[in-house]
Amino acid sequence: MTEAVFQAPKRRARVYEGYNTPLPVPLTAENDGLQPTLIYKAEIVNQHVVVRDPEHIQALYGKGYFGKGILSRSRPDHSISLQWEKFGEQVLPVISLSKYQKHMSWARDVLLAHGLEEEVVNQTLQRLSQPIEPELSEKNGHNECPASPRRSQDAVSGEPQYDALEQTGTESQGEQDSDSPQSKRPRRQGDVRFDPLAELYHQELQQGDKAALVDRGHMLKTLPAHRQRTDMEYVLVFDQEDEQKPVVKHRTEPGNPTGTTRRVCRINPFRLLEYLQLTREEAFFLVYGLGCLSVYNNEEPLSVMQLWQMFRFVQPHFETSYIAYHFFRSRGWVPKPGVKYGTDLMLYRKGPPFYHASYSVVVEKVAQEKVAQEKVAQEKVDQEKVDQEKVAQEKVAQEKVDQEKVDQEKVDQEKVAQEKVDQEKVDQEKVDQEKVDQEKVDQEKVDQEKVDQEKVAQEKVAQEKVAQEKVAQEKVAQEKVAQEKVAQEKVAQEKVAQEKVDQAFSGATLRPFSWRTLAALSRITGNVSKELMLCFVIYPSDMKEEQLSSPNCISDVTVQEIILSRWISSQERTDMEDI
Amino acid sequence: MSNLPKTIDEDVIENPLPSNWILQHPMYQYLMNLDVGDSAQVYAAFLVYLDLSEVRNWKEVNGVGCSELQLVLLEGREKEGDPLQVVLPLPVHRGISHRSVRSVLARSSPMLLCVVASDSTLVYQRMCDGLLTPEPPVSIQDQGRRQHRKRRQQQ
Amino acid sequence: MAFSEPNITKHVSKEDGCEEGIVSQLIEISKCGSTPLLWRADDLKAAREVGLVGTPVGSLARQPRQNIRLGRPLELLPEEGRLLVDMGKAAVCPGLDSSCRDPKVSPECTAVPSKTGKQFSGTEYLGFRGRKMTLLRALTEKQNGGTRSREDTDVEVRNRLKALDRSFSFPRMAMAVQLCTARAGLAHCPEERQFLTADWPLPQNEHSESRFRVFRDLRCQGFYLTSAGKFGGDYLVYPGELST
Amino acid sequence: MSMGTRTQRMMIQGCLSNMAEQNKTADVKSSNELLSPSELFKARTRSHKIPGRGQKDFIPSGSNEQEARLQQNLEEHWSLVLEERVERLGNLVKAVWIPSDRIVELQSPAGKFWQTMGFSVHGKQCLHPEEALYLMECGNLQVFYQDLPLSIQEGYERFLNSKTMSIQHYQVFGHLKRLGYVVNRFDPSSVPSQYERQLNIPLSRERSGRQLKRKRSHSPTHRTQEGPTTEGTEVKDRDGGKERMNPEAPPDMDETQMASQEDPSTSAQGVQGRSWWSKGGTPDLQPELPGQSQSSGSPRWDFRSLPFPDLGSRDKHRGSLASPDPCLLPEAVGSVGPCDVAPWLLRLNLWQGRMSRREQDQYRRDINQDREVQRCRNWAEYRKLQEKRSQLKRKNRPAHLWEGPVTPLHDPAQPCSTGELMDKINVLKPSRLLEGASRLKGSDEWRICFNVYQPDTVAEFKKSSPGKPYSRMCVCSFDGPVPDLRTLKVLAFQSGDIPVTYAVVDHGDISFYSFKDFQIPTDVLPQILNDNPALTAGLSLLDSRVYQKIQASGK
Repeated sequence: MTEAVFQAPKRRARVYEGYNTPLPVPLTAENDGLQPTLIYKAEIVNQHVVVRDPEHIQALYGKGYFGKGILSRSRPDHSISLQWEKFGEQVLPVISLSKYQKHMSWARDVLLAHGLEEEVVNQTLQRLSQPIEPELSEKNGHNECPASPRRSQDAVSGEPQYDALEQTGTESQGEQDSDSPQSKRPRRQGDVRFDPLAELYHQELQQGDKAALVDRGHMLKTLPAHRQRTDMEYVLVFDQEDEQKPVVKHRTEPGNPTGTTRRVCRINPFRLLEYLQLTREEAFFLVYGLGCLSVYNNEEPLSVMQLWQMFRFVQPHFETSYIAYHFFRSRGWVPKPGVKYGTDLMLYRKGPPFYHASYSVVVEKVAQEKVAQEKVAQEKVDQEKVDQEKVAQEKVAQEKVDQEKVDQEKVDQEKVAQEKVDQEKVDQEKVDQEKVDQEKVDQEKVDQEKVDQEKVAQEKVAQEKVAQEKVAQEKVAQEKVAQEKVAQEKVAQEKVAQEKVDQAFSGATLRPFSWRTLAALSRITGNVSKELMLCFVIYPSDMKEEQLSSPNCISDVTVQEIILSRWISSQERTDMEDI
Repeated sequence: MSNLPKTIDEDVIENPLPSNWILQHPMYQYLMNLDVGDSAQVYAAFLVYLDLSEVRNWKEVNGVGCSELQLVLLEGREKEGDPLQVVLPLPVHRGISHRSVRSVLARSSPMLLCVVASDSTLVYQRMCDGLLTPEPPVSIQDQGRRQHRKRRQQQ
Repeated sequence: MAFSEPNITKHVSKEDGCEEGIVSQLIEISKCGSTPLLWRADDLKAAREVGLVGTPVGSLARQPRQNIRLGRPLELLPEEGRLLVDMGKAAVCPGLDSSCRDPKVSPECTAVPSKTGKQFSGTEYLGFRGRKMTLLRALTEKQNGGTRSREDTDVEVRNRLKALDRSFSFPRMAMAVQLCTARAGLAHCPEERQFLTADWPLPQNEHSESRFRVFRDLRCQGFYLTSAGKFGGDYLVYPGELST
Repeated sequence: MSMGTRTQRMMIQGCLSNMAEQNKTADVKSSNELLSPSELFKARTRSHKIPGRGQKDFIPSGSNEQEARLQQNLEEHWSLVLEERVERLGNLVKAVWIPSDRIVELQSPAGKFWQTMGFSVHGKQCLHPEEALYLMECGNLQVFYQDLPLSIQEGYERFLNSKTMSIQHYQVFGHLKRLGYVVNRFDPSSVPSQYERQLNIPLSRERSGRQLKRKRSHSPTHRTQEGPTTEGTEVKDRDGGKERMNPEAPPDMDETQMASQEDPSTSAQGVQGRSWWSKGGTPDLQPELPGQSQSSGSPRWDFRSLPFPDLGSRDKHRGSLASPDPCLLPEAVGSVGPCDVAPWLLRLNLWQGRMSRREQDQYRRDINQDREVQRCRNWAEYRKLQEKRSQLKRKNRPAHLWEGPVTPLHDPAQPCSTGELMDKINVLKPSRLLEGASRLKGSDEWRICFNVYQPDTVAEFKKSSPGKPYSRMCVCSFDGPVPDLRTLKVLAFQSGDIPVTYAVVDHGDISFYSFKDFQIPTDVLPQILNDNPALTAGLSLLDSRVYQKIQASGK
């Protein structure tokens, strides 16, 4: 058998979240017509699709793993600091003074950009930078959340999350979002920093009921409506004199913020909220495939067509990469961008938290086999012929019918006339009896009318006959012309088809492929224990630009998957290569 | 709590969001006003800026317009006192000519090339003028250990 | 002292003689199709001395049925061949494709049977001597050994020695025969000389030209290079001499 | 050294009486490729061991120790490379090169190699040039041309040309031969035509069954369930039969199928393509005819129509099933007794997932608690309510998505099951490699060159009935183009049910790649996911077991 065998996806050793639903749309039973459906909102920011609403972000990422947090490695879970400490009854992020000052200068720039006077700006900032007392912040803020044991642990270990470029930079075998030390731990959930829903179930967390974490999406629905997103973010800022001291010192005394180091609670003057950025393929799939996303451009929602055209304009070969994306989504897989591994897509079963990516996919575009097209064309021509003949026959039949109708009408008219006459006769008799004097005159009139009617009817019939013949002749002529045209077209098509036969399925359109690139891809893919898949998007040869201008064209496209693998001719040889 | 009768879905749709901070961010404004035609590249540069400055906590990160290449470059220090590094942010669909790479390398070598995918995934690559000897492969470093393990397995 | 076939030297013309100094060092690149190959062990070493590694592609004489280590011929990258020729260190001998002439048997070739004949008789002699030596050694050992039944064994061994002297015949089928790897040296085949070219005969295009330039540049910097197709690159670059 | 002296030296070396002098010249230059008798004699008894290679250094350290090791390595290398082939005359088969026919004709009886190489013409034993060259390199064959023995070099030069085969082809041939594979030329006419394939007439030679246990090595086929041998074919036939029988053969049903049967509304099975849970871990083994795509993909089994006892049900555990109606059974079977289901129940996963209260709340949302529903007095009213609700939703759906010429494939306001949703968005058809392949014309650029048989089949190998090759080789160059889809189709079709491997030669270094047809399975958990979390949990467990199974079968 020459077919590649499906290799079971590799489960991650530790999974800290439950599998939710595969896609961010309501499914039966879950939402049985009780609530209005949630249409997520995204907007175009500089040709990219960005989701800003935190709930939408959580839903889109949590159900199907769409998008990436612009400040995170994958899951949108950025927080301003790794270090959180108790402040009064709250736990607040700790940031350095320089960071605070940086944010302050941004705020300043923003205010200045709004055309405010320097002095006004200074006053505003002055007010904004006032230290906050614990009670005050509690009253106004929404960071109130008793520390979960987990979080205080973090505060103790305070492990640096990002070691410069080590994680993404010179790249090793890291997975998109799973290899950072942070994501290896379950702490994201139930933690306000990462999860705005934490306050709802931190108690359960303490009880150790991890199963409760399973359905984030559901939690979303029960989120209190009063929760605001415009609230202030409070941060603990190092005092100037403490700035220089080694950070380690703070970590050793997490429970004693009032010790040698002093932190001041302030409002974060420029808050960076985590946004979710979708690939265009993801965005279009959510819009077109699932109907659950509205993409706004300058406050205007875009139609499916507008979005398609915009993406096609902005991104080369968007239709091809979208087709590949849609294909794998429609088979239940989660495709994510494959830039890291030099390919177009990585395919995950269920989602990155559960399984390692199974396939690294290279998308290619080819024109369909022309021979088949030729056949189709031939069939079309044949069909047309048949149709024409049918039409012709029908016409003839119609004409016959028409003729018969005409005849019938004539007969009918005569009959009617006769009946009329009869009726009239009867009437006349009545009238005769009543108005004898009028009789003769009436009779003449009636006779005259009768004659006139007959004449008119006959003329009409004659005219119609002539007209019909004419029409019939013209039709015949037209058919002849049409047939000739068809014949000519057929010849032309055959020629084209013949020419195209040799190009069928040939070539690589999207990238210059060489054995070297394939070898490199195969090696990279093999080194991270994935399989290399070539995904050929096959367009019918006669697909025209105007068809491509609508996403409906994808139903005419077929997709060929090929697994490329390296064969090792002998075991000893690999041993040698290992060394 | 979960049996709260009220659902928020309507609110979610209707609640106006605070305005997009990206568009207000001074660095974004600054980069957009540089004389660089490729706005996709400018946006990519901003994402890289955020990553370096906010996530990786680089110091003195700044944008530099490079009009002859129609590119925005970023400069910054990994840590205070480290040498200035040049980062070339590149949207994934944009190609780059050898000439441009040379021109950037002339400013600083090694430089960082940062490929930006359309979902803001960043992949950094270090580029050097000339040859850079790679780190010894792991297989060599711990070969002794591995062979030892092998032997133990055979026993 | 036997120059049994002095006529061979006749074929080395005066002209050739003038170039002797260069010619003797010339590496002979033999082409099989468009693939440059080195056959003579000397040429392999000479190429290595200028830092060109190549890839051995033939079965190893000592143990032919394995792939771990291969032997002659050594396949050169086109760049390696071209660099050798450009350096004036090599000349190219075009392969005998079917389109080429089928060369007449050169006088050199006729020498081969007689040489193998000599090889044969030489081996025979060595075989004989070897056997005799063994017996003699046995004899002396025994003589030195003990006194017991010395007479008997002595006589026996002596008889065998005598028989050996009389009638030694090395079985022909047990004879060792050399299967030459390289065609006998350049000098023996003067007719071929005229086909040697100083130019690199492979067609050049932009790609191969840039490959060559990169190759030459790196080699000149002292790096050792091998082909890196399976890794997806053009060359593997080694910082120093490879330990094969 | 001048040429003259070199020539002289050669002659001197050929001379028995000048052995002493030979040593002297050898010092000067060691290009003594024609061995002296003493060397020949010595070579008879030389070791056949290859010195092992030491550990590679990563970077030159400049240390003396490293230098010395390197030097020693090189010397060892040269001594190996320099060695000449010396064979006993008795072990050599003599042959003659016949350029006009491009064959080598044996002059003395063939050796062991005859089992896997060579062919007979008019009662003469002949070898193809590549076979002869390989045997020459192995020291088994001495080929004469014009009464003179050919050196290996001359062999390369004469045997490898555009009319026979390129050196790249020979390198691949030699590489595989040295590893012990049986390699012979591929003859396109030996592959059954499409017509023959459709008739599905087993080739007579494939019937000569050899039940071999083959070691599974890394190979283009080792992951597939069938090997090239007859054993493989038989497996296939059996499996094919099994699949046909499956619907009425309860024991063959997998747990997963049973489990998913619990919800008759599951439509996951209706999704195009393959679903791994629906096959019970058996990869698709049905040979596919070109042009006949499986993509129309009607589900193999429709669970709704399977009148099957629901063994997975937890409520009613029946001990046994009544005997089937005799009229449903073949005559020969007669009557069948009641079936004890206990062993089958053991094979089912009846694990009941535990639910937290939250989950229970979430999933057991009772329709009856809906106030509007409560107000309904009968089904008609309930349905009217439902209709009203969905209309309301339809009215409320965003105009920019629903009022253009193109509308979304799915309306989230009309919830449906996962399977139904997948069906809706499943608008792209998969293509198979052999689709339309028969109509494509082959090209000269891409040809299959060799049939390759596994090394461990050598003992049983018969040239007259070689059986199914393990793989077929297409030789190409690293500098050449990559096969495009068209080429993949043409060669896959040409090779029939034998995988094609592409041997890519990079200046003497060979890598092998295979491009295999594939269809990613559809990964949709059945709808029950949303109805019954307990079952879902059970299913995902099952799921992983199915995987293990697939994996095990692939090993």
